[in-house]
Amino acid sequence: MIELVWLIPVFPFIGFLINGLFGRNFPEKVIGWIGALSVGASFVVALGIFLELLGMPAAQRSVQKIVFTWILSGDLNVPIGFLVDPLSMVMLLVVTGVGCLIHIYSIGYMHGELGFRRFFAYLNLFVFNMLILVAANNFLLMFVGWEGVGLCSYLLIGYYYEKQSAADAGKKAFVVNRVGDFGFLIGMFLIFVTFGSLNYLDVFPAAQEKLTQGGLMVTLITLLLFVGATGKSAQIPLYTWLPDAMEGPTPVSALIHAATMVTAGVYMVSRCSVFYAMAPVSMTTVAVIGGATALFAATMGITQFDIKRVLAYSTISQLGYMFMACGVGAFASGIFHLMTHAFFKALLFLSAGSVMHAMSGELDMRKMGALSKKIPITCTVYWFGTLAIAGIVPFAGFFSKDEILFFALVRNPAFWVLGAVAAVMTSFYMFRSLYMTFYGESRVDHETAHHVHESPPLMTVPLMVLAALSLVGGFVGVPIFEGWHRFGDFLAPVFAPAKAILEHGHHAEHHSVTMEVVLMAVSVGIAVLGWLFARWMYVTNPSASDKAVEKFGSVHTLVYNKYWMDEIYDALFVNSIVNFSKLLWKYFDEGIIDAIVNGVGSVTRGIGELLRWLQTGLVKDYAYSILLGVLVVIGYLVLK
Amino acid sequence: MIPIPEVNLGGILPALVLCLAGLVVMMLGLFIRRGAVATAAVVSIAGVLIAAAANTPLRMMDKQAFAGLINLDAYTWFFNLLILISAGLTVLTSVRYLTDDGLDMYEYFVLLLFASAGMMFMVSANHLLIVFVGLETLSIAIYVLVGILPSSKKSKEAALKYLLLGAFSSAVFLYGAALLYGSAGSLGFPELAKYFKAGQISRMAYVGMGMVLVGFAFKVAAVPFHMWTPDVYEGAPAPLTGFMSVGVKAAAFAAFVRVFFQSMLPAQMNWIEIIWLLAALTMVLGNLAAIVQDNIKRMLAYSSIAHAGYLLIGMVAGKEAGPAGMLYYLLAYTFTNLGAFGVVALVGRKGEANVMIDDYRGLAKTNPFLALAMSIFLFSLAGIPPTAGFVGKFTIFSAAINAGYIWLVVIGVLTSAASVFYYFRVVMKMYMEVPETQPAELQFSPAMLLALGIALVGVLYIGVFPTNYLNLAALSVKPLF
Amino acid sequence: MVTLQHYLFLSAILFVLGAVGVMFRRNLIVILMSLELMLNAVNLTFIAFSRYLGSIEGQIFVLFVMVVAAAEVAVGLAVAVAVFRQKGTVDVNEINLMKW
Amino acid sequence: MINSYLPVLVILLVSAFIGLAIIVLSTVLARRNPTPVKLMPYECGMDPIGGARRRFSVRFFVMGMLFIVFDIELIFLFPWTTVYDKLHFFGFVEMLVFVLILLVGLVYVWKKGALEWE
Repeated sequence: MIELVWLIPVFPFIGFLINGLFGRNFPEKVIGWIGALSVGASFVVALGIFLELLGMPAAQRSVQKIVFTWILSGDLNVPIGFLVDPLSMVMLLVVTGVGCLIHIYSIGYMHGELGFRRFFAYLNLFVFNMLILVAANNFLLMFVGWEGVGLCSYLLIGYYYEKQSAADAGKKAFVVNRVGDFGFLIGMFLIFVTFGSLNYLDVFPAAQEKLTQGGLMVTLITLLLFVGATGKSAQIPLYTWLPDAMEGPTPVSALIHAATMVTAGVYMVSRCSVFYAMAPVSMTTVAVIGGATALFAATMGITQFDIKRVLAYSTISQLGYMFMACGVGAFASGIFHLMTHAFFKALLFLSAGSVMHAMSGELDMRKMGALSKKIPITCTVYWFGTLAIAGIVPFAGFFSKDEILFFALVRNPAFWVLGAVAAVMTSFYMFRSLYMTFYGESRVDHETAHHVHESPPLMTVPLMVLAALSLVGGFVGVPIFEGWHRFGDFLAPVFAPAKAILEHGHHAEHHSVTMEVVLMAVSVGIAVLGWLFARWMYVTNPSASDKAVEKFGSVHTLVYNKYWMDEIYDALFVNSIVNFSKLLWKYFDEGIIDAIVNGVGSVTRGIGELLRWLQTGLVKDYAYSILLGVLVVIGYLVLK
Repeated sequence: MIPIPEVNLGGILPALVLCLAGLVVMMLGLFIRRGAVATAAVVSIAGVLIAAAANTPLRMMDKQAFAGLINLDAYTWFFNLLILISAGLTVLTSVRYLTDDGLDMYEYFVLLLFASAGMMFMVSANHLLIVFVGLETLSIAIYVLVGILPSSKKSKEAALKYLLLGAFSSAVFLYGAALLYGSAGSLGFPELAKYFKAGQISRMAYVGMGMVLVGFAFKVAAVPFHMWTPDVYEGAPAPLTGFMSVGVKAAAFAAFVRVFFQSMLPAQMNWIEIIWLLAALTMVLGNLAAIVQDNIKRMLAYSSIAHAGYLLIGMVAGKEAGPAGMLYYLLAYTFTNLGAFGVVALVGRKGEANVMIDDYRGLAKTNPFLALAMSIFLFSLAGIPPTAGFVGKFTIFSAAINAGYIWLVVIGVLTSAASVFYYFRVVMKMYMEVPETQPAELQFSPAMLLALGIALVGVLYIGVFPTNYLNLAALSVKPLF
Repeated sequence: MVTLQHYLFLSAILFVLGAVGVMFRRNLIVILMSLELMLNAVNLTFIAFSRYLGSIEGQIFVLFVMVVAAAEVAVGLAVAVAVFRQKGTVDVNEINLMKW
Repeated sequence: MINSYLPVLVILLVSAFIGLAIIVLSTVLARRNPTPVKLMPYECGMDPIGGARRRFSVRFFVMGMLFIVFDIELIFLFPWTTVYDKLHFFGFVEMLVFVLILLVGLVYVWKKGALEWE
């Protein structure tokens, strides 16, 4: 079965080709099912491989299949192949499994949309690229997938391109991600310089031989890779694109901007766990950024009224948790949370989609309320998702989040505090969204109220499956009892080298079971606290929220406007890049000058004043430039 | 009786075939009343194919001909092939263009063939005189081609600018050649190599070398000798712009590399830093300036400047890997850019009325295949895998890293990441925007479709299966060392 | 006694004069003449070296340069005529339709 | 040494003789019917008196261009003549090919009508 690993990405690609090139006259149902079944087929293959992998001894669960040699020339050898090991296996299952469910859901959700075929073609292309990303056996192929998922992401964010905000959001995602990709590319080149190869199986085992523990090179590589990860996984400072990405259709938000693509950064960092283990500075950076993002995004989640934006900020926050886990050396916990998060966040987004479906596209929670009776299934599954993300026993999120908090405490209590505070907030804003949407008084327009209806089975069945997974998904990683943490044991071989490095010199610290139990109780307590607070504010005492706004007026405004982060970013980076080159290369109207002057400052202005005369269109100036070049070249050669 | 040197017409047969085809087209055009353009195109394509056939034996050769003036080796073979590919594709993309606008300009093909023949002499030269003659044959033909659009002011202006600056840079090149001649006593590459190897290099020779370098840098459009490029590319007919950015650039690079590696390698320490600087400036400026362009031809012009910068990295990297990377890169670039300019010519419609980037809005809706093809060409230009452009950049960058030029590669990676902005802008326009007015239907011709198809297959095929082509490139640079 | 240096010096001066002419003259025809001056300066250098080195190569080069220069001027004049017909001027400073 | 310049002297003498003979003969034999136009100094068809900045027909340029291009090819004939007797048939064929190519150019120019004044 492992031989067939190449089939996994091939199926969605075939789906893409069929729908993209020939699907013009197919009926919707055919297009949709081609899309869903192609991913489903991949899931079946992945499942088969998974079972086979389980049957193998733990130490041998890492199989590389070279499909063909892409580049073989001189000292350059880039074989294209797939690496099947527990880590990639988890990712493959999550991507195909959740992906398949979301595809099925989309058949119902996108029914009647104008670009139905385009949507499924892009979605399949996305799955293909994502599978390439996670199954690749070398950095280069991973980069292929990395760019590919990015492309699909931009295209799908801008899916409703008639809407200016959607097109802008697509562009924004693109621009921000490019910043991250610089890091990835340069990091990749440094790896190539150091190891002469990009293949995981050549690079990681040789890490300790070619790099020095805590050395400059390994720190540089890991930090650069992490820059890439912050872009793709929406961490501080490159997170601004993700909330805007909610302009895309909801299934896209669920699949790409919650469950799979944005976790690519976490996957990449975990994949390079050996490198990170060797670079303590980078580890700390990852943990700090992750923790800070978890908290920062959670505070912004509290104030949003757009249900999808709440979920978007919660995604950023949860991704922060995952990075914090990696940063404190608990890579397996990060991946564990990645998986459970994929379940419950996909669930939440899809149920939000279901709400939208019922509400004729309304997203503002202030215009909802008391929907629990009208769309009971959606309401129930939303409960499941909320309980899971809040970390209430025994839902999936509890196990993974608790584990991260535990390791954070072991490493440094400060991280635990960050995580715990964020957890309170998470619980609060999620229950807030739950109550605002489904309970309290109805604030729905009369117009809309008439049409409120439960979604068709095509949508609710995937929801129920995901709800079940959110409930039981955590039981693969039960702590305390020896051997019950199946998930951790499964992943252990992948992270063993990193663990060995991290524990080198330290004794594996033993923690009492009591402490673990206490911590668990605390984290559940935290979650319940947030829950109760939300309940008090939005159900028991609805006017409290308004009072709170009054009381913390200025703070609330600040937070509500997302700390004006977007504006600051635009001013600092995006505009200055574009305007800088405009200044250099174009006469521009008076209006733009002001904008540039603000952004770039007097030094560049001086240079710009000199350089703007360059491309004058006059032959004599061009000749002058040539002559100047000649003089410089000759001068250099003569004086040297 | 003067001993007559060996005359190896077989060796220069590809160029001769092209010349002959040119003359035939010239005469045919005079005597055919109607459909001169179509006939000319057919004859040109036939000439290109025959020349390609005549070119094959060169691959196995490694010798000089005509008293050591001409090199017949794998390097010549490779570039001859590249020139023929670009000439052939350009003929295909031009046909519609020339009939569309009611031009009956079969001379276009004559000049194209002559220019290609000139390039072939240039790449096979073993003497600076041949480089010069080839260079000028090609340049003069291109000057006329650039200005061939009778009613376009821009076309005339472009021709004028190119001619004046081209002649200016030729003069600089020649002066350099004269100084080298004075130092080395001969301009044959072996003699020059001997002179540089001897180690007694005079100041005058250095100055000469610098000026020759400038002459080449002008032709490949390296900063600061690039300023003609945007104007000329904007004004010239779109298919020809493609040819200039690919064929002319390849020929210029071929001669550049041949001259500097075959005859001036011992002085490498002196020229390598200059080229380092040129490469860095070219990449930065080309990419920065491209970001703010609104005209797609101008944007692609700056992009082609930027690509010259990447290619120069290959020269800096040196050894065998650097030039080999350049050869592969040029091959990839040939398919990519000719495809892109083919699309530009097609979308430009009659009289190049639609050459702004905004004119690509909504193309994905009206012509999904064309939009997909253009996207792939642009991805390849941006160096996004799995296209040929990516492999090209990757090989050149890794050659440079192996040679220790890490900072240059960092600049390269950063600028090429920045370049994605402007390439993607076009993709975004095609896929994510709607045109304000419904544009006229596109007029596909079979020739254009064939050309785009070949270019597309080329980009993808040598991108996905690059190994053979990389090895071919490595094999082709062997004769230089 | 006229030495090689004299010739080289003269041709260098001519070359620079030509280059200056290209940059500072406005009339297209005069610019073409300046270019010719540059090329002929090069020719002078070649001839001088050829004489000095006793090698004929330089003279052969000069023949080719002359032919090429003639062809270039012919094309240059043709383009100048075409530009003049369209714009009514041969002042290069007014020929800047394309810039930036 | 001196002997080798003898042909030059002969040429000089012969040409001087022919030139003088034509002038003398025409003054002696020609009928005189002077008109103002005929009395003007000859300047290639241009009016010799008037502003020097007067525009003249673009035809001059076309003719000039064609003249330059074909004229300059002579430059290759000169070195050829000096060694012609040593090149034998090979040299002849080479130059024939060269001239034929020029001929193609001439035919093109002719057919295109570039040699017509109007």
